Amino acid sequence: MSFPLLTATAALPAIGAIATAAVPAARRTAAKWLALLFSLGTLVLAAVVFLRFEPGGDRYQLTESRAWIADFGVRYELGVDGIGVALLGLTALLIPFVIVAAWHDADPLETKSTRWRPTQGFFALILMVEAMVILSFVATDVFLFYILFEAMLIPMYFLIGGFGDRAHAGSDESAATQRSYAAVKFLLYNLAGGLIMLAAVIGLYVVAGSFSLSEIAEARANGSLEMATSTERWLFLGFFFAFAVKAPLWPLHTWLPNAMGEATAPVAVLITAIVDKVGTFAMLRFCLGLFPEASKWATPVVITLALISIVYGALLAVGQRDIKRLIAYASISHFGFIVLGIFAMTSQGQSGATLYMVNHGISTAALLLVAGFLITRRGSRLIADYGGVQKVAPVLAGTFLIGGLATLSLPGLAPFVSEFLVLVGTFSAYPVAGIIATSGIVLAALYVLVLYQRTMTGPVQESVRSMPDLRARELAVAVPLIAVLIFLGVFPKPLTEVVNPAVEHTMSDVQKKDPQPEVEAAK
Amino acid sequence: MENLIALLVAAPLLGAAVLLCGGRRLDKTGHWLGTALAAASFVVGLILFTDMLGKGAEDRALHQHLFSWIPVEGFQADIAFQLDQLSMTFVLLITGVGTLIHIYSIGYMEHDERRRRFFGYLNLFLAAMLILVIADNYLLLYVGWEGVGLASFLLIGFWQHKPTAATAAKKAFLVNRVGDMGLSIAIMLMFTTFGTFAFGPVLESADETSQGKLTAIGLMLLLAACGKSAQVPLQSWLGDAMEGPTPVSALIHAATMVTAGVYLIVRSGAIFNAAPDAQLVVVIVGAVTLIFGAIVGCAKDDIKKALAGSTMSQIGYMILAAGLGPIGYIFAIMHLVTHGFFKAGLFLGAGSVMHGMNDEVDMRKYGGLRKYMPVTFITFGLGYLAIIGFPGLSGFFSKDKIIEAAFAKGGTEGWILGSVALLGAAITAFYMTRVMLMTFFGEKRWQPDADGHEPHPHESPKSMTIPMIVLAFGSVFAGGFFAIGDRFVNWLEPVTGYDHGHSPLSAATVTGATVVALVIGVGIAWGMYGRKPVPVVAPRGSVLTRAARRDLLQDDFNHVVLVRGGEHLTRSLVYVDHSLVDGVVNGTAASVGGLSGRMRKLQNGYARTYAVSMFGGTAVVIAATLLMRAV
Amino acid sequence: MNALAAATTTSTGEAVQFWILGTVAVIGALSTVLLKRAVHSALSLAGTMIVLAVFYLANGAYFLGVVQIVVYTGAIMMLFLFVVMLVGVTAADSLKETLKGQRWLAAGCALGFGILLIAGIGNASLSTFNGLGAANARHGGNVEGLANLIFTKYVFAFEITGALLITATVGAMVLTHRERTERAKTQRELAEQRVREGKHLPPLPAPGVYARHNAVDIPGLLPDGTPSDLTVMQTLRERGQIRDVSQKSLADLKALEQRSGERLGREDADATTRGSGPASAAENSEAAK
Amino acid sequence: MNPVNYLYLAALLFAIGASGVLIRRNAIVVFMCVELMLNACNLALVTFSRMHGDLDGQIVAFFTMVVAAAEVVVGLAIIVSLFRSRHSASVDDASLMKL
Repeated sequence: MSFPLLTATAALPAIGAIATAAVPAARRTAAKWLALLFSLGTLVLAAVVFLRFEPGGDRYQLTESRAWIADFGVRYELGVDGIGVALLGLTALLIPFVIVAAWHDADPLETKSTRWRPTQGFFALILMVEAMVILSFVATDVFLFYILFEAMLIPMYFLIGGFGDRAHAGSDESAATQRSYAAVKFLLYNLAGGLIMLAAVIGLYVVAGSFSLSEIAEARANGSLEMATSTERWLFLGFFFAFAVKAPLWPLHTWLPNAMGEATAPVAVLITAIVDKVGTFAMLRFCLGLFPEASKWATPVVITLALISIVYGALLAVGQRDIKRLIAYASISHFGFIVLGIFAMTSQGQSGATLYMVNHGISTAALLLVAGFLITRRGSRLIADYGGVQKVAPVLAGTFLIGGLATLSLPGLAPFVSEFLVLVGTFSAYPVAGIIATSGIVLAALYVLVLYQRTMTGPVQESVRSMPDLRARELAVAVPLIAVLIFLGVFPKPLTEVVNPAVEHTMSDVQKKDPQPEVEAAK
Repeated sequence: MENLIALLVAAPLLGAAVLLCGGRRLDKTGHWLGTALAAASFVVGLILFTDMLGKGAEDRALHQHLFSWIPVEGFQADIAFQLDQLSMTFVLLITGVGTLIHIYSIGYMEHDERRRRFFGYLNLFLAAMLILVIADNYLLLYVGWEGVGLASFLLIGFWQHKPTAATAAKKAFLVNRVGDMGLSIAIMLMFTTFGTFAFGPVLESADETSQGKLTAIGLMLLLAACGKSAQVPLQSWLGDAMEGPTPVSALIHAATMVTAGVYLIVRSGAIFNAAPDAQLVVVIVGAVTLIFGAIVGCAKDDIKKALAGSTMSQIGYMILAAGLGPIGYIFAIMHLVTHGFFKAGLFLGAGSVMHGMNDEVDMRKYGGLRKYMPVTFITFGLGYLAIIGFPGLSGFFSKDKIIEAAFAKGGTEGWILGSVALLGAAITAFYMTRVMLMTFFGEKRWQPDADGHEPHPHESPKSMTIPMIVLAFGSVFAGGFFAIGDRFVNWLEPVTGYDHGHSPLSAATVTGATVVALVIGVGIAWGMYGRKPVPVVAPRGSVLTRAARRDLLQDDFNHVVLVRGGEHLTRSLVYVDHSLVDGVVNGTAASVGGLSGRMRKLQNGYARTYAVSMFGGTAVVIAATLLMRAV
Repeated sequence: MNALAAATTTSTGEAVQFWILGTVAVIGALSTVLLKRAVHSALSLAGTMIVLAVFYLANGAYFLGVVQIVVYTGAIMMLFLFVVMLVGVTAADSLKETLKGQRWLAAGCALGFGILLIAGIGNASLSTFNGLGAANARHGGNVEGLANLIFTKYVFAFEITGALLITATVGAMVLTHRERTERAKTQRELAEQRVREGKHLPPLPAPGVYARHNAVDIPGLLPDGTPSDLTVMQTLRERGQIRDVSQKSLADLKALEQRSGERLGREDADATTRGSGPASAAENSEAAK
Repeated sequence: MNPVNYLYLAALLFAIGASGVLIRRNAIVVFMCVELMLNACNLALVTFSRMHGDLDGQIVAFFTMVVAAAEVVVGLAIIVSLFRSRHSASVDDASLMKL
């Protein structure tokens, strides 16, 4: 067996987490640099994976397989397809930025440095999440995936509940209460989803006798595995519920605004840009891959929910008074687009959804991290506490605007490509759904511009008058992200190249063909 | 030669990137760089133009394929350019007028500390606008379409510290987004119908599909055009957009960007030709806006807003012409070009006046300025004559042709449209004369402002007057140049097609009627504003006047229905989310908590109680075992 | 006995023995549960255990029968009695139930459980009896047989049981042993402490004083007629074995003394002497009537 | 008579002992009832031993006795120390497990 590249990519941040946690209490800065170093190392490995991946090759590449729990046929099976590669890259790319952006977030305040080595813990938890997310993107064994899907809740719980936003409006105590409320809500929602999924995982094993994606697919292909329609539907629902909580889809979304509002901006990025992607990714790989018939059966409902998410999320974003909650609701709207693209079951929709996951990750990271810099400066999350920032901190305002424009899918920036693909893909299969979803672009403009107008323009508020502009560290976060957004907006080919074959596989899984254009069909 | 096309876009794009990322060290030289790159783009345009003139009419179109943009199964979007006569016309207009306005801005923005950024935005606008007109597919056009929207947003809100400017910028972007939604739906319809959205294949096979689809595509394109070109019902942003610096109003909101809708309709001519229903809607929109804008223009005292109403109205002419089909396409473009000259000139003149009057915009506080600003007076005056269609000047030729084409539409429609166009011409003459009289004639009416500074009207610097002179030159001669010998028709015919049509009235009759309308309009204006002094405080006016001052209550309607309604909707949704969606979840949590509280009482701490439950449990297990064995 | 044990049905003698002793065993068990005083319960239990020992013998388990008597009835029950003494022999438990529904639940559970067991046994096919004759004979007797098994098959369990017993012994010692953490106070120190605290400088009063009784569990009366618990020894106080002289009987007593004093013109002390004895105050007043 | 009757007796004693555990509050009596239950089990074991003609049942009964002895020693020690500290041998008093 060749060098286990995927294991190494996932193991490196895990080792980094342990190493970071072990740094002595007094060497805070060393811990930060160590964490950054490990995340960059992971990025290098991810790049190697990306380069080694051959778009025209097998469906799953760089596979590894070892026996794990032999009695239940659980194997440690890894492998990446194009979608996995794209999301693996996204995760590895974003984590260094998250770490740099969170550089001072976990410094113990001089007055209350009671907690035991918070800095080390914080960065170790981030690396832990990275390791689990990466492994879940490459796991091709359902059980292995399930374990990771659940396990990543633990570090996330501590990141949300333990390291909240210092810039909370209320007193420290009420901040702590709200924070732990948010963390518990996050945990309970996702655990509930995971529990139902566990039932479905066990059910799948009972029916299929295996946890391996490739074995199940093979068995279905050669007809040795026949699933009763109702069984397939129930199993599908079990899986889908968990992913819909994670994604999050209306009406299972309410944990997200709480969690994102209370967590620090980098942790919020971790939630929405990285961890939640596991949900949508899993819909594509597990729901569609394992239960194609049931997926088709559920499509009308899922599409309806996705449309509600899009419009509802956007409308609620307009009504928010808190910057981070606004972005959270915007994310709900965007997740609606992703789910829409997945379940439209057209090549464009699914390619678009995959690109959307990557692009949404980057654009939300850009917007949220800059918003985080803003919030740290003023110490408030309320939109009403800002005004005229553009005048005192033009670079901050500019990067914020670009992040916002990416969020509203301005052509030329990466999210446009994916959003348009999703819309086209949906429209060609379900025209009415496509048109309703298109109204999302108007609403997106509304909430982004309202946010920008209220915070950045107008007369300079007294409280922001002495606000400093972005510092070198913050620029090092914002500028590369924006550069990636522009690059992928103009030249998304490197991504579409790896995604396209994977989408073809998924399309053949669900045995769907793209609708023919009318004119060609007539010929 | 094709390879030069990308250079058209690259030059201003580079300028935008350098100026916006360059930082403070470019503050001193930034404006020169921006202007130079705009001029470079113009020069490239001229080179391509001369090259094009040297070729036969049929093979003038140039194509450049840069790279495959979004290659996805069954979906091909390329970054590819197409430069034909229609695009060429726009390229020259955009880069030409754009360069002039860059030069003008050097003087106009001299005292603004953020001048570098202003030039960066202007360059960004040029790049986006050029992408819009030279794209070879609808998706790339969409990129430019939104790009100019962005530039417009940035420039309207350039003075962001003014809340009105920030609001106006947001409004412009939002209303445009509604239009953009139309464009993207149109593109999606094209994709499902034709499997592609490149101009070539779509327009060639336009008649192979059903009428219904084409009408839908056409209407969606019209929605897009309405948003961008400020046509009813999406016109409300244009008046507010005057919050931006005047060069912006001249370039974006008069000469170029707002005419993108006309370009879109003319470019998609093949689709509209095959969808008469859509065409009918187009002409109705054009005709309504024509009158709407004119009426608004009559009532405004703000010089820029009066001109904005006029722009709306003139674009109404163009849309009207574009809706007439092959009869009108060429004249729509021709009016667009001449309008680009004289309206830009008028705006620059207005800017010059404001520059000399401490940024005062109320025409009632001007008066008699011709003595103080002779150059401005003359160039503004020439632009005025051009727009009202004074015989021999640019506007005369282009507008006259449109009115003629409207009559040539034939039937009742033709008569109605023609009459509306004529009426519009009369109103145009009225409000433009009003502007002219209130600004340059009569007694001086300015007073010291609140700080006690009395304005000292003076002529603007050379950098501002030279562009005005050039544009005035264009306003005077462009129309005649285009019209004589049907130069413009021959130039564009290979792209848009041309159909002379059969007018029920002879050309001479139409011209006569136009002149009569013109005289009537000027006469009424003279009667109202020339013979007697203009009151400094606006009289209350009739119901129509008051409504027109408020943009015919369109904003009030928007406010009540959309803004208020939206606010209520979002607020109630926030409530629903909190108490209903979240409430269900929290309710479940609370009931589980309550149940646990009850259950907790079973754990009373008495060992004997626990023993009973253990014992009972054992009994149940044994009973179950026995039963299982029994069964 | 060997012959009896080997049979599939028992002899009539064993049947008679079973029915008589079985009844005794059940009565003993019931009394264990139902009698108020712990010491009575213990004695009833001992009775039941002896009956069980007889049953072991009847079943051919000679060794166990003897062990049952020696270890259970002899050692364990005596241990119980010791503890009962420690806690208080005479203290009677109130049989009033304090937990709501506990008694009904307990009775229901026990009844149901018993019925279940009996039903289970009744259903099981337990008709064949091998008897212990062969098994006992194999190694030359019951004790030898058991020894053989204990030291071969069950040797590890046996050893571990030894460890358990040692542990239990040590555990019991640890639990009951109270470490003296400081030097015991001398009499002088105690006296000084009492003076410092300023209470009960003189010796505690004796029980029964002024109360017509001199039994140790009857509190003496203070000059105002109220009983004082301080007069009773600490152990009895802690066990709660102070006999109550209720206010009414005190009043009765007072009235009686007054009447007899009037009639006989005697001193109070005589009346006290006459009324002395183990009888309670109430009996006294009844007798006086 | 069938020796199964011994088993019925054992069941009866067990149930009586169990009800005693549940009803009585005095820890010592509760303990006695536990002993009663253990003895009932022993009786059953001995009877089974006889039925099977096998000494293993008696061995188990023997071990039960030994363990019961150990248990009594520790249990009574606990009761004594509990009584010392709380001046009561009632099991209900030790309801500190309640929140």
